[in-house]
Amino acid sequence: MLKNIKKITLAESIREALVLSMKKNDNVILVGLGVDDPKGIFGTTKDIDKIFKKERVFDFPTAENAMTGISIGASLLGMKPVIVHQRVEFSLLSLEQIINQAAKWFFMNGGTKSVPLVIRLIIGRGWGQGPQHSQSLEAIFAHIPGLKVISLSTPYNAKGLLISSIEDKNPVIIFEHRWLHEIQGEVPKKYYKIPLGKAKVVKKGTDITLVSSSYMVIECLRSAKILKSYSIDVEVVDIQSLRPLDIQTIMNSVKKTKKAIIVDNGGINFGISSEIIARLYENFSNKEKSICKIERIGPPDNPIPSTRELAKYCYPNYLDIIKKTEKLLKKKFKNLEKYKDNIPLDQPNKDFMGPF
Amino acid sequence: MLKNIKKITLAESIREALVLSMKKNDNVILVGLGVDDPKGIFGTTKDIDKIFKKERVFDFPTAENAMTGISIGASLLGMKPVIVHQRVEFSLLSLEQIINQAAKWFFMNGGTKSVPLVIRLIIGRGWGQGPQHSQSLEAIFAHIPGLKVISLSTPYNAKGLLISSIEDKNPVIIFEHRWLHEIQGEVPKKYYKIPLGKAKVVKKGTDITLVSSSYMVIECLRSAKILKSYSIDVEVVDIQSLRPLDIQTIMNSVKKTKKAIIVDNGGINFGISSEIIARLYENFSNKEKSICKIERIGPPDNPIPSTRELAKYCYPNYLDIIKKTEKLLKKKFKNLEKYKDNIPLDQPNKDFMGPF
Amino acid sequence: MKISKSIKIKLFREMLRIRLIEQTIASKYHEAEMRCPVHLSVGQEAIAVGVCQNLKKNDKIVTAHRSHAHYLAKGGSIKKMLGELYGKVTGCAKGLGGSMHLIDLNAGVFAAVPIVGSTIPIGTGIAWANKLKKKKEIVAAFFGDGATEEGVFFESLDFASLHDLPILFVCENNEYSVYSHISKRQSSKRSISKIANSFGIESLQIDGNNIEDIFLETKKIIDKVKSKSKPFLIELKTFRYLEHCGPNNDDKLNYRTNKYLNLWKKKCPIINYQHHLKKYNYLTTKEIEKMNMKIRAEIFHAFNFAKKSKFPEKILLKKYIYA
Amino acid sequence: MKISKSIKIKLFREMLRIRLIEQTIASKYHEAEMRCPVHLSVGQEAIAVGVCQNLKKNDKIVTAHRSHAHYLAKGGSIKKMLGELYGKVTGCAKGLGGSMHLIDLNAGVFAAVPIVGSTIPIGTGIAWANKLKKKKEIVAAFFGDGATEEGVFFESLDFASLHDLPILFVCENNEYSVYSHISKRQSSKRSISKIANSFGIESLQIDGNNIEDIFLETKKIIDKVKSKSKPFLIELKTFRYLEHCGPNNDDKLNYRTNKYLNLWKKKCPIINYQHHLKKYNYLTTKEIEKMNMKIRAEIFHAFNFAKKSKFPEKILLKKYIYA
Ligand SMILES: Cc1ncc(C[n+]2csc(CCOP(=O)(O)OP(=O)(O)O)c2C)c(N)n1
Ligand SMILES: Cc1ncc(C[n+]2csc(CCOP(=O)(O)OP(=O)(O)O)c2C)c(N)n1
Ligand SMILES: [Mg+2]
Ligand SMILES: [Mg+2]
Repeated sequence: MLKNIKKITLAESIREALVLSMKKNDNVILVGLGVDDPKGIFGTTKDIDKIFKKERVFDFPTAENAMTGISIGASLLGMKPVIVHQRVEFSLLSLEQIINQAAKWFFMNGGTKSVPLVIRLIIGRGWGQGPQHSQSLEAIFAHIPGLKVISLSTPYNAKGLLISSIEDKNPVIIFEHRWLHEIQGEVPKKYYKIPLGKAKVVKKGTDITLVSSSYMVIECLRSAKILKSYSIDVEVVDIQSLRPLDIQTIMNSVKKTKKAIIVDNGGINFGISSEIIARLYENFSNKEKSICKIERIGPPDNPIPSTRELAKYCYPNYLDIIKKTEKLLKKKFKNLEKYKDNIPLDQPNKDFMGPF
Repeated sequence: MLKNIKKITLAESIREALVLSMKKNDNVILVGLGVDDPKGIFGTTKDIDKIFKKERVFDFPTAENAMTGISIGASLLGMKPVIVHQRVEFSLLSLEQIINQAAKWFFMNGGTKSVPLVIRLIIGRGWGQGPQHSQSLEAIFAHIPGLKVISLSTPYNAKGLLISSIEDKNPVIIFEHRWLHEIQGEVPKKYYKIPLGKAKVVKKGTDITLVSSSYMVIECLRSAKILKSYSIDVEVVDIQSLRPLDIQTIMNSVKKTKKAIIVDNGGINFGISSEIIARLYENFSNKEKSICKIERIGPPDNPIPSTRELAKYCYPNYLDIIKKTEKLLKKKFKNLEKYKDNIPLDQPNKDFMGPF
Repeated sequence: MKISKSIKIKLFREMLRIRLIEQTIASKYHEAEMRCPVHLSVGQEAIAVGVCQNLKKNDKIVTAHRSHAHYLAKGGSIKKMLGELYGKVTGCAKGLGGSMHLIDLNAGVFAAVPIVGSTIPIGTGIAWANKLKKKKEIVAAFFGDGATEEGVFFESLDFASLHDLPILFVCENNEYSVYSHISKRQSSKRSISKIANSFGIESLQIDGNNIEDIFLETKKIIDKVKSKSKPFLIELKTFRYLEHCGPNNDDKLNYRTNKYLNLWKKKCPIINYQHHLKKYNYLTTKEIEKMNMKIRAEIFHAFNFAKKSKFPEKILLKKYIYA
Repeated sequence: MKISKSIKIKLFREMLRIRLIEQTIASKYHEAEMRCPVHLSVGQEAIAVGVCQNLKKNDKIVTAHRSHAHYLAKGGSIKKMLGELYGKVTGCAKGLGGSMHLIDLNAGVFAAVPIVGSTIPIGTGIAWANKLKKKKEIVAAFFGDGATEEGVFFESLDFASLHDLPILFVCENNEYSVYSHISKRQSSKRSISKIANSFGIESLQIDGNNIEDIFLETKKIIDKVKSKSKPFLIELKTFRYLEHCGPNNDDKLNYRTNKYLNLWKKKCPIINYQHHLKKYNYLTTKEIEKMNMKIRAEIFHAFNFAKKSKFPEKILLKKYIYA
């Protein structure tokens, strides 16, 4: 491994982005319940309070709505608050501030002041977390003009996208899937940026395109690997930016492979995949419309149950993607069973034993 | 006009639904800021406080979040609160209670108790209302399993759908467009229901389908009327129920006409039209995919400005629909200008002179 | 403390100016060129003026839907305000915001939004940034009695108290939230000032129609907020003359009793102060007339400016979505 | 008032039972069959028992993430609770909710959710319905010190006070919200009881580890809430023994000082009460042992029941989306 690159977890890469941003810009402050606690938000803010002055790592009362409004206020004086919610559900208490205020501030004040604010929202499944701690609500935010909505998937893009988000002058919502904090990847040590608003082809291929974001990118890559042994060459596109949506990159891939599965993290109804499918067809020629085949997968249309025996039906994985691929390509892959791993669906890794 | 039918405004028909429901069921109560005030929520609750006991028409402090939680609590003991927010934006303060609690209550408590609650959300444009008083945020709610999401368009369906919503055992979100309160239509005097979850073909036709909801249904009907003089026979489908979405009725119409414009009330990105387009293509045969033509129209992807000179670009109307139709049918309609009415875009009728 | 003649005249002039601007808006509203809601401040001018006269230019205010008086009292540009009401590109928000989004960064008017209560945390956040940046400036957050019912109000008090933020919370209690009297919304045993105290915030009730009381009390309080970096809450009872939203008098709707109306109409902060100034010879009738004339001239020009200004170009719709 | 022997024993037994259940959960948690978060109530049993012993079966409670003690003290079924923790169809929410959604309508346990503060308005709404329906039942809403920071808490107090709702607000102040000490979240000059007063709600601070005080005081208070239909708030200082969420002791993390831990560990409500009962001959060591045995047998059977129960069928996913 090169000296200027190291292998770290996504949690560590987020932490690096935060530390580097705070070093570079005195106005960057961390805000959220537990940002300075011993667990440091799944490790992403761990011990940052020991590097910087106390006032820059701001534990907050359980008052999400005011926390957001207060951060907006601070941002108007040049501060760059980075808020974090340990569960996306908590942020619902602050949607008034996010949707009515932050998203529209620049516009409704005639371009006089924008709200440079980053809000990290942790999504995803977990150890029997149940209906109120396991939603993936990206679609709600992606619907709102004035927000930028980013979704992380690898340690590499986490660092670059978070740094860009902190440098951005607008309110940026960042989705972090709980299952990703512990995955490892190579990350440059330096301060680097990945532009917001761009999708990325994370694996090239010619037979079928998998379009996805956040944790589902990992499942897509897993299925791509397996499909390779069946001689299917999969292209995987990581959406990365849900708003603005880089439909062009997705489009280019789908026009090439003629087949696509849109793999949604959250509910598909009125979800992220709906918009992508709509845009694709809107941009297709008549011929493409009839030859391109597009399907989607996502959690079923119900709240997420706590019990693992039912939660397992709610998180499509690489096998489901492969089965969808079989259907789409009208093929039958033999001995798929052998690719079944035995990591239970409620553990991000084998060592994980709850409770959170 | 028949004795058992009368011509009334949509506001009056809502009021009738409320009064009849309250007469039929003592547990129905009205809740919201200003429900008993002289204006009575655009006339929809006017003087109802004089018909029923004070405790059944409940003015509330400006505390939308508690109002929702309190109504959920009351509903657990058998009350049927009907909440109203004069602007959908105010309800953003209560999304935690709506999305985490009401929508999931029945599911997460294993089917022991549901939350029979109706929440009326007033949407739409207005007299320079500006960015925080003119959003149409249906898509946020339509994304959430456990909610039923209804959109009114005529005095007739308003009454029937509202009565059904009040009888329903689940949390029902009802969208009322401010521009509709004053439109007139024939409404049976009796207590009648329109089933939730069903779209409706409001005008039959063979050449093109317009799919829409809420106020945009009116614009669709207007354009249908004009298009008739160009010998275009338009079918208009009123979605009525955004969740569950009756894709079948929409599908049947589009399969028949082979051409459709989905006319969105709110932003099209990650919006209502996205899901409809996605579902249509998912259900099309290959052949249908290539011959059916689907387009969509909606407000542009920016916050709604206050000034009328820019707001006018934010509300597509019958003329925009007609122009889209020209494009889709590859026709050119002559002398379209003569159909231009002169009602300014910020007035629901000629007498309206603000301020709300 | 005694108030000097020049300050007395200034206080009066400022109130009068706001009143005349508001009345002109009301009288021209029927022309249907100001096509946006207006929440007029007629009757409540003393609070805006009394508080803002003690604020420095760099001090900031945040306000809500009923913001004209605050905006003007803090030094916001009348031309830009009217431009905004007329939906013109010369408006303070280039016509995009409308009457409910007055902003003038030069004058320290940092936020006005119509979602009740929502600028209270935003003002608190500005005060927080001031503290973090060690600036000796303060924030005054104006809001109504209705706004004190929103959860975010309490959350903001809590945070301001916890971190000793230099902010003055100004509750203009006109006893009404739209048509709802306070007794329908708040327990008679509730008290906004006591609520502040229970969060560890000092508070004071001041007569909202007595300009000199307001001026003198807030002078002391603002000094304290600045020097000690502590939040403070003042509650001022007052009265709104016109309808909640719009240019008209709506007394005929009877949601406010005649007794109530008569009582309050006697307490007009401007008429009473004018009596006082005349009685004690601070101003003559003639001087007052001259003052009126001058203000009217300013208003006339500002309206002309707004009316003649251009509407914004379509391109603005896209230009200001992202910074 | 004096407490009869039988009641003393009952109070003790109830606390002991909850403690033993929680400890058994903790000890079995590593088997990884209860695959959901658990927020154990060890140390806080006195509050649940002291309050709930004064509630009738028809009275209702609402609680939050740390709900086991309340659920059990109010008479919730242990089998259904454990079934829920094991994710089984015999659980009180058929396994769909998990540990953070305990409900037992028969016992009057109406709501438990992990969104901090969110059942406070729901409890208030139940009290409102009771009042509208002229029922003489009351609601006790349990919540932590952290929950008193949420806006909706204040909004609920406001409404309960305005409409004189028969509800007892019970704030279990264990000084921590996850790892955050109250001093990082609330001003030292803030007081929950005074906040209640400022809304017009009577309040009382009670030692949360003294079962007899809690029992006697809440008896009087609950009578008052019922007879006068008035809200009341009690604040009880107490101590959580284990980690915020999970089965372990996390003292090694040092977010709570040793001094603090030692001080509070001496105040164990159960050990102290056991001493008292033994000292004054209400219970002998032998009787206590027997009591332990009986409770352990009940727990053993309940765990067996839960473990042996079936998981829910897939069809439930669709069955309970809509009623
Ligand atoms: C969150 C929210 N709820 C409701 C409204 C509707 N509304 C507009 S102004 C107003 C009255 C607020 O009363 P108060 O704060 O006392 O201000 P005043 O109008 O008396 O100056 C209300 C309820 C709103 N704008 N925002
Ligand atoms: C709205 C919301 N914000 C944050 C959280 C994360 N959280 C879970 S429990 C908890 C602690 C709450 O403290 P307190 O109310 O004192 O209860 P305790 O755990 O001490 O019993 C927090 C902050 C949450 N569940 N909900
Ligand atoms: Mg008021
Ligand atoms: Mg606590």
